[in-house]
Amino acid sequence: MPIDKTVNNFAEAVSDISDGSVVMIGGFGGAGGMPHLLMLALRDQGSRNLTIVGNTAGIAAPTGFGWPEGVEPIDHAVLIENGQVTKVIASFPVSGSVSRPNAFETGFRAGEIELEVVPQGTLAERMRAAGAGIAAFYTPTAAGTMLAEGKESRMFGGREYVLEEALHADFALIRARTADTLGNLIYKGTSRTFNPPMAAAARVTIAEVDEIVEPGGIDPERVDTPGIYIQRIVVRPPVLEGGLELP
Amino acid sequence: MPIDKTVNNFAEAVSDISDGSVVMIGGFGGAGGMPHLLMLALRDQGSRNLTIVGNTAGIAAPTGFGWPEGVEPIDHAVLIENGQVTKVIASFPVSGSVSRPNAFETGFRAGEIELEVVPQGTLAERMRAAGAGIAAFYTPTAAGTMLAEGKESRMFGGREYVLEEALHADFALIRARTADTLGNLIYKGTSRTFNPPMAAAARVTIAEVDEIVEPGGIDPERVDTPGIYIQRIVVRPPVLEGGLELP
Amino acid sequence: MRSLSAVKATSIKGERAEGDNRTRRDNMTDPAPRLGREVIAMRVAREFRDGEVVNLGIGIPTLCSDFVPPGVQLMYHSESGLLNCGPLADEGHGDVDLINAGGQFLSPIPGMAYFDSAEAFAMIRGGHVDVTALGALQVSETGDLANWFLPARGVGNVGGAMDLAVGAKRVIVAMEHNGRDKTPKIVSECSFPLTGQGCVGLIVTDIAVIEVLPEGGGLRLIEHAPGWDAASIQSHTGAKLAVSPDLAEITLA
Amino acid sequence: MRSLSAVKATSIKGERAEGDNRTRRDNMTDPAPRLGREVIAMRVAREFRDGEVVNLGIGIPTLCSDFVPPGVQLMYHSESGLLNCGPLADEGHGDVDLINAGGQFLSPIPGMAYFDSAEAFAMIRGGHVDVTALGALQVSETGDLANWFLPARGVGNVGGAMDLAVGAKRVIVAMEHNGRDKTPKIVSECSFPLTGQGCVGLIVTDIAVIEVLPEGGGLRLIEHAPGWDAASIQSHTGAKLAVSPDLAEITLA
Repeated sequence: MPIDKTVNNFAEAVSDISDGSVVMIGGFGGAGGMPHLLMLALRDQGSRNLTIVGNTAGIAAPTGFGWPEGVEPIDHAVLIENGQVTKVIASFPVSGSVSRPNAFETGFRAGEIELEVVPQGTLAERMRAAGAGIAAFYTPTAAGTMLAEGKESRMFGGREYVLEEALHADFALIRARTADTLGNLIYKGTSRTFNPPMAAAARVTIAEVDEIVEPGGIDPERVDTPGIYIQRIVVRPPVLEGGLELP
Repeated sequence: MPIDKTVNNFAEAVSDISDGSVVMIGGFGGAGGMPHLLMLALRDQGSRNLTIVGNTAGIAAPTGFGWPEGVEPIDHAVLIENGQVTKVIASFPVSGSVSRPNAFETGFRAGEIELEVVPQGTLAERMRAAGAGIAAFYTPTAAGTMLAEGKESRMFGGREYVLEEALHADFALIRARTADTLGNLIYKGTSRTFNPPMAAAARVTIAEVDEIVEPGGIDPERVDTPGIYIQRIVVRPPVLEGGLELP
Repeated sequence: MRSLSAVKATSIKGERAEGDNRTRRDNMTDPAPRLGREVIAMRVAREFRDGEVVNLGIGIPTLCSDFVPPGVQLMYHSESGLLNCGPLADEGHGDVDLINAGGQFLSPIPGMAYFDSAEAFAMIRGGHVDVTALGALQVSETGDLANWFLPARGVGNVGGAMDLAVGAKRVIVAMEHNGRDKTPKIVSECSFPLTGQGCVGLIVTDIAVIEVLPEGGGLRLIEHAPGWDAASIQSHTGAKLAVSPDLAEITLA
Repeated sequence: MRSLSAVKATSIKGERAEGDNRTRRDNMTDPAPRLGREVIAMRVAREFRDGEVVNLGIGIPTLCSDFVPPGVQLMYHSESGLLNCGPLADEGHGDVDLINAGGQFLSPIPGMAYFDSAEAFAMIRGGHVDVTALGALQVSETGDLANWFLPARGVGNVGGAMDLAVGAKRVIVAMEHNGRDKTPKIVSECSFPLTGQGCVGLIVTDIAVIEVLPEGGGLRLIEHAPGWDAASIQSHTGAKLAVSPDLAEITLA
């Protein structure tokens, strides 16, 4: 049968994310590159005790980070406020402003959510390692800091490196501009960020896209994430129920 | 001043490759993706005691690997036959046919050239590590084989992994389709292969290209090797002296 | 899909099999002709499931793409940096920028993706390739694979073989059952340097199909070529074969 | 390039400096006004050489791009996955798919390249970024940098700071010399958790420019703000400053 990774709707796309899953959520932290509708579908699906992995733990809601004026941001808070998240792995977990805490910080202070802070480059590299079958690697990042505490370190060429392990996930929820039915993806501008390394690091990767085209509809030279890394694709409607238009 | 990494000609491009340099040579082994004119310029420049690093050590000359019928292949043999190479690091060093040895195999049997064989994926990953500031990584490839002898190994998740170190170079000679003057590159088809990881792994990367365009002449979404990795670009004429047309 | 009977005439009695016979130092009798390379490839192709990502090695494995059953769409992966591709290009129409890992020219199809060598092997090592078919010099009873280094030559090409051996979810070996001098290539322990340890799952040869049981469970003969039985296959094999209760003639459809 | 005198009126006596003064628990006298944030950014921008790859952190460093000397073309790198970019987008014309690491909207220019986070940090960690300008909470006399974690908050954003600290060939800190309560931010040893060890090469503040000498050689004062001398700067500093024999007033051209 012709391969077609399209699923019918967002509810179906996330239906098998079970309690206790490790779920990566793509994007950098702003509106671009975030899988808004997959996050909302996962909220409605209701699985609990999730570990969510991403650059941020949802900083747009309190700060507007990377969102246009006048649009209410949708971010990781939809899952956190719904009590589904017990652990966060992120490089930029909290709002830049102490006076405007995000949902994660509130949950963290209440002792409800565990946190692992990972330097942004190490976070991306640990995902890439998972996707590339590398068990662990030595990075100079964080050597001699509290984020290297408890980790092995070793000298190479007179410099200290920290041993970091691959970071795998059960599911990755990512966002792309266009997919073909084989799952080849292209992104737009700076909305690429964590989506490609997450796509490779997860057992099941689900891509929320603006459009799905037939094979041949994407220039093979231009593919950012080859379809080998993608299990499901789902297209977002240009206008949501109630007339909401997402950026 | 506007940044322009173009150099005038191939002789100038390779003029500072000194004796004893480690030189990566791009491509997979066939005609596509190989920096033919940079190799010829390095031959004419004459530096000696070179370590050359690539997927092959020149297998096209005796076998026609990846070359069209009726065209005399140009490969690593131009340097080897000129007595410039004392060490080879490659995954596919010799011809597939015992009866048609390449120049490397002849030199190897004569005890003139040292060889380090590296699995193709490990070779690419060691280059990527060098470019990415990773000192070393654990890979399952080659565990329990003679290519892991003398290397540290370690269990992760019940599986054996081998510690492999980053592979740096002094120079990388690579081949791309198009460059802009800032050094942003695009490749064509399967001629990408080792060129991008080599570009990042070398101190000085020189790209042989079919055309050079102004900034804006390459779609920023389509850039395969960002200009940050490129120090020099040089354009190849469509027809060489004597009317030779290279593929 | 082509049936076994359709290819028998050309493949089983093909030129190559006769050529091999001429150079054999024969000390065991073949009870029947051996299968041709195309038939081995056909049998391997039966293992591919719809939607799988497949990497085909040089030699017999390359031929598999001609025999994929109807209704099965595969995503071909190549170390040369591409996902999805068409068949070999017509003679004289090769594009130097579209080759497979063997340096052969391919034809394009819709839905391809190009990438570099670091990414090509990230895919392999990261477990994203469902199945690979590889040639072999030797396979051991624990599934060790030796296919890159002939001690007699003293130098070898490892290429992507070690990465595929550890990275593909399933490794199928496609090879002649015996060397030119009838030396068994399936052995209790490999004497040639290894490509990978315990990585082979299935062996398809010109006389048999043999499963490698997990966790050192040994080898199990599951299919035989026409005219070959368990005893004759065992006599051409350098390791003990358990015989499946469901042992059957090789089927291609 | 704008000269110091041209910006004095707006920047040195700007709103923010007055605001800071209101909240200071003053126990040391400022002999003269402090430089404004734009002037710090101008001084940092003087360090950039033609053709360099530059990564600008959030805060004062972001302002540097407005003050790059004429004849100097830089390649801007951002953790958000781009190389080369135009200035901030005009209000209301932001594109959610073109942001910097601070979430601000940028405008495009010819010659950009987009890439993912693994590549963005491969560039940083691999030593391909020539210079980064970062803000700081503290810098030690050995060039240790603390800029990500305020113990009082108990949780912090590391973002890309640790990668930039170890990866950029040169790290310039751009910050106010003292905290709001006049606490020195340049100290003999950082009390806040570190971002990186011995990574800072130059410190540009609102009263001084200070070099960090290699291999634990300590700090050397090389430039002072108008009206400040070595003694008054030392009295606002928590680490011993050697004074350059060429100590001069901060120059911006």
